Amino acid sequence: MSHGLALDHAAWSSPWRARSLRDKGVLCLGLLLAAICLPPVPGGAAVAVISLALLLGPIRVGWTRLLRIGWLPLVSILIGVATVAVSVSWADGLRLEVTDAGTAAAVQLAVRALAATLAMFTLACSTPMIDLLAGLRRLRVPDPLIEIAALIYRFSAGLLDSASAIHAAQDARLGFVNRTATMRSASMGVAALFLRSWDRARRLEDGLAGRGYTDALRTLEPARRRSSGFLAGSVLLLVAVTATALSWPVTR
Amino acid sequence: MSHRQLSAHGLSVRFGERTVLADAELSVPRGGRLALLGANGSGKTTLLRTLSGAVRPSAGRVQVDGVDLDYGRAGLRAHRQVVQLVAQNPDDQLFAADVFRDVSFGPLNLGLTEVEVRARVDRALAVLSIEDLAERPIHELSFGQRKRVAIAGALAMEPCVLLLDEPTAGLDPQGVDEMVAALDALLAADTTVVIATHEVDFALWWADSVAVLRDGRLSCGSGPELLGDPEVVASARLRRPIVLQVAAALGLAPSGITEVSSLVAALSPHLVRKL
Amino acid sequence: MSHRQLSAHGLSVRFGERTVLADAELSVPRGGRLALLGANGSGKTTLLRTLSGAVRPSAGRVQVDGVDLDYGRAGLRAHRQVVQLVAQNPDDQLFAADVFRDVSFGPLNLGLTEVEVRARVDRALAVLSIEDLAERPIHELSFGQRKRVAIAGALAMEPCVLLLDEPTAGLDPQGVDEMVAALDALLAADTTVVIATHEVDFALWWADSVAVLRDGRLSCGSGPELLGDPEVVASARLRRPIVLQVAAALGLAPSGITEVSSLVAALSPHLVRKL
Amino acid sequence: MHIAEGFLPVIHCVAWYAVSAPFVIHGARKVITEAKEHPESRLLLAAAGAFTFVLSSIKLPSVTGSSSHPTGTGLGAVLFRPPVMAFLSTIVLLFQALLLAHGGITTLGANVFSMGIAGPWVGYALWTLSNRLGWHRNVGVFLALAFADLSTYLVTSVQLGLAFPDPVSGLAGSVAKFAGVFAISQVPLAIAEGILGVLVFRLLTDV
Repeated sequence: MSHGLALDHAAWSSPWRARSLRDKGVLCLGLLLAAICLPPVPGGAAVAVISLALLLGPIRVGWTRLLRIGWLPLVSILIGVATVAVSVSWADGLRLEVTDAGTAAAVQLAVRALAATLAMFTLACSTPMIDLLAGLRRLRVPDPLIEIAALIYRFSAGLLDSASAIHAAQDARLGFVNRTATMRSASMGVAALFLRSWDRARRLEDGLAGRGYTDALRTLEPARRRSSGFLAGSVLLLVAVTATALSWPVTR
Repeated sequence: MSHRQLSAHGLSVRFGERTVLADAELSVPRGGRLALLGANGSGKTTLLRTLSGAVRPSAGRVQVDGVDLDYGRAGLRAHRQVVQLVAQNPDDQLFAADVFRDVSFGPLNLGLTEVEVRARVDRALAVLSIEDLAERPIHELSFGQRKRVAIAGALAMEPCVLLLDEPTAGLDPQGVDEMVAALDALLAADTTVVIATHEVDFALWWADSVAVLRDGRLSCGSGPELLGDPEVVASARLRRPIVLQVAAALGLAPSGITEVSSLVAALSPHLVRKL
Repeated sequence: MSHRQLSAHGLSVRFGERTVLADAELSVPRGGRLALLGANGSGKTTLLRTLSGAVRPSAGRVQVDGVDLDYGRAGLRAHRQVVQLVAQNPDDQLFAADVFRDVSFGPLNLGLTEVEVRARVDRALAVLSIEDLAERPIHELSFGQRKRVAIAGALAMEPCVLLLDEPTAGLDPQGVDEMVAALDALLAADTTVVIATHEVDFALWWADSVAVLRDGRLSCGSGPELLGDPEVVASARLRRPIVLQVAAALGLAPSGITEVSSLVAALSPHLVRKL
Repeated sequence: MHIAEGFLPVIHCVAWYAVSAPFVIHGARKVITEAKEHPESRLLLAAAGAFTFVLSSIKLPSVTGSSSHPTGTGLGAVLFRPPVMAFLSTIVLLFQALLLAHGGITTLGANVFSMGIAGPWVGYALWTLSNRLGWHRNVGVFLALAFADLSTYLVTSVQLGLAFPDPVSGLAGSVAKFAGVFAISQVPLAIAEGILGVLVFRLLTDV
């Protein structure tokens, strides 16, 4: 019933879910674009602050959930940033050093990646995957591709539950007690999941035939709230961020 | 929805060597509550699937208002607007991400306009009292809620007859109460309701009439009569409902006894005094 | 298998914001039949998972013979040889291709020799009377058979206490009979059996004692007493067992009434004459 | 192992999108043709996609004792062929980015190239080669899965190296740096994924 994907849960329970994808798309993708296009200071930093304010404010993600969602990208950013910061050379034996150029690049990268990640969160935490797919449909991505993607989303929820149930059952019977047992358990689990996904698809096909399924999985889109005020505000905010970032070296 | 007469005559279904149904006769009472009883593996699901047109019988025929079911594309399409089947496992039927989208699937396949589809979705959700779930993701719903969403999906096709496979299986007492309320709402909306179940206590209480599956054959009749007959329930690999066991142990005739209150009423005259 | 005393003290479990168990106390009677009753979502499964060591409580402790469960690797490993949990859905527990391989999974992980593993598998299959299924592929088995294979898999770990989540859910009367026979065989083999269920009629009849989950808290006692109390069952979102409803409607005290025969026995003196 | 959101400069993002696009579009075309000819294949392709997604989101034990996520694309390439995997991987990577915060939207093009194109093609090539040479199936499966994983990780290292040339030792140094850092987790994982693949194949063909 609950597969515990914190981002998915946040998106479904966000007050912004009812907003139209057009409005959210302009703001969130605009922020993301600003994060990677503008100079990290002050452009990226501004995007990071704005995104954080949106996430904790109107999108209502909450601190604890944000930390739970954010630690994985944070760790991967830190590893990458550290790798950039340290320089290697092997002309006269392997040498590691930290140069000014390397440090500067690393700081810029850290700010940009953090800003972009937070900007991406504004979209991911306010918009369920299925609404994004509906948006892609409107962008003329062919129907069969959208239907397959939507089904992947639906199947994944059940399959994740199965995966954790199988893991718990194997653990209870000491399936991860040593390396040999772990490999055996993992392979049995993966094979069982594969067969289960197949079985699930066949049974659903049967069930859908009774509801008139022939060649398309059409559904009606729920109504979404469009707001020109929201849209105008978003554009204004993005223009302000861009203008400030570009004029920063001049005014300073 | 007007009532239409669904019936089956001389129905036989074989899968390979195995005979699942053998010359089964059934006439579904219009606008009534029919419970189809049988043990697991007795062919209940196959019978429902045959009635819904999903399985083509090896012999015999399914009829609506006396007209044979036509297994061509158009015939099946028309049949699905008369008869809808709700599978035991709601996940075999629910494919969309949220409730609103899922329930809209069937009516869209009927080629209705968006306005009509929306109206049908709203009606189906209202009948099942799950309007508040419309925008919820299906994977976050409880089992009982998913069961009702699956029914809403079938109901949105506005069938005259709704076949439900084990609608109360896995539900706790409160879930059963909610399901009963949903079934009552269906009946009030002029839908004929057929349930397949092995829960004899529930079936006896709920149904107007019952059909018992034994060795691929159907016996139809009143609940107390059929389910109170030790020979019938034994050969169907079922058991007698508890209230009928009590009645039998005390020597009362089963007729009219369907639940605790009717048992108590039948018993009262024979008590020394109100205890 | 010697009997060991499984107990829980001041057990609280929270998932995020939600409190599932709140200060629950439980002492599992050695060698007895305990039924844990609660509605869907009341925390039955969480309680079983906590007792089995799969969920670590936010507060309180699980004990075996008065010794706190140690959540380290070795401690959990030892605990799993004392307590085993069988999930409601057998498909969550069965992942091998055939019955023999599945049941041998646990013993193999214990590092036993092949001879010992075979002996354990044979014993487990024998207790559950499914020796004839040993070589069968799991996907060909019926639901009731799969349920018994899942129990055999847990039993092959030779635990002192077996926790079963909804062992009778989805089974027809014959399946229930077979499950009861399997549980009896477990008890005869000196295993303490705890079942979690919402099937009040079954629990009243089967159990020596019951524990009812209400708002994350446990009330323990005798079946007729607890399940006959309208206030208890209402707050647990359950219903009274049918025989206790009949008893109450006739003004009989619930004590000692657990099934049709004891109800009839309690009733007989009050009848005018044998009907 | 994916490149995190915002990690690549904008020029690199655009370039990798452009490089991946033809492969993904080719795969999508195949999928559409298949879906139109056999409507039921939508459900099976979705099952395959969900399986890949779930596989990539569960932790695998690796031989050093650490655990990490398998790519699962080698298995997919052998079962469903690389063009289909290019499409399915794109969706899986999009889901990973937005549901697991693993990868990103701006870096999607680059990640699709390493995980959805390079990995599956390398894995498939080795699988085909092994079959041509008449090697045992287990060898082919092991090579396909292990090298699909390894090539994904090497391509990612090159992508990162190109974006962040080392101020001291240039491109070669930066690629070596990233390859070295990720080798700690990825080499054992690739071996584990290869072994796992052999075991899974055996279980699946037993049934």
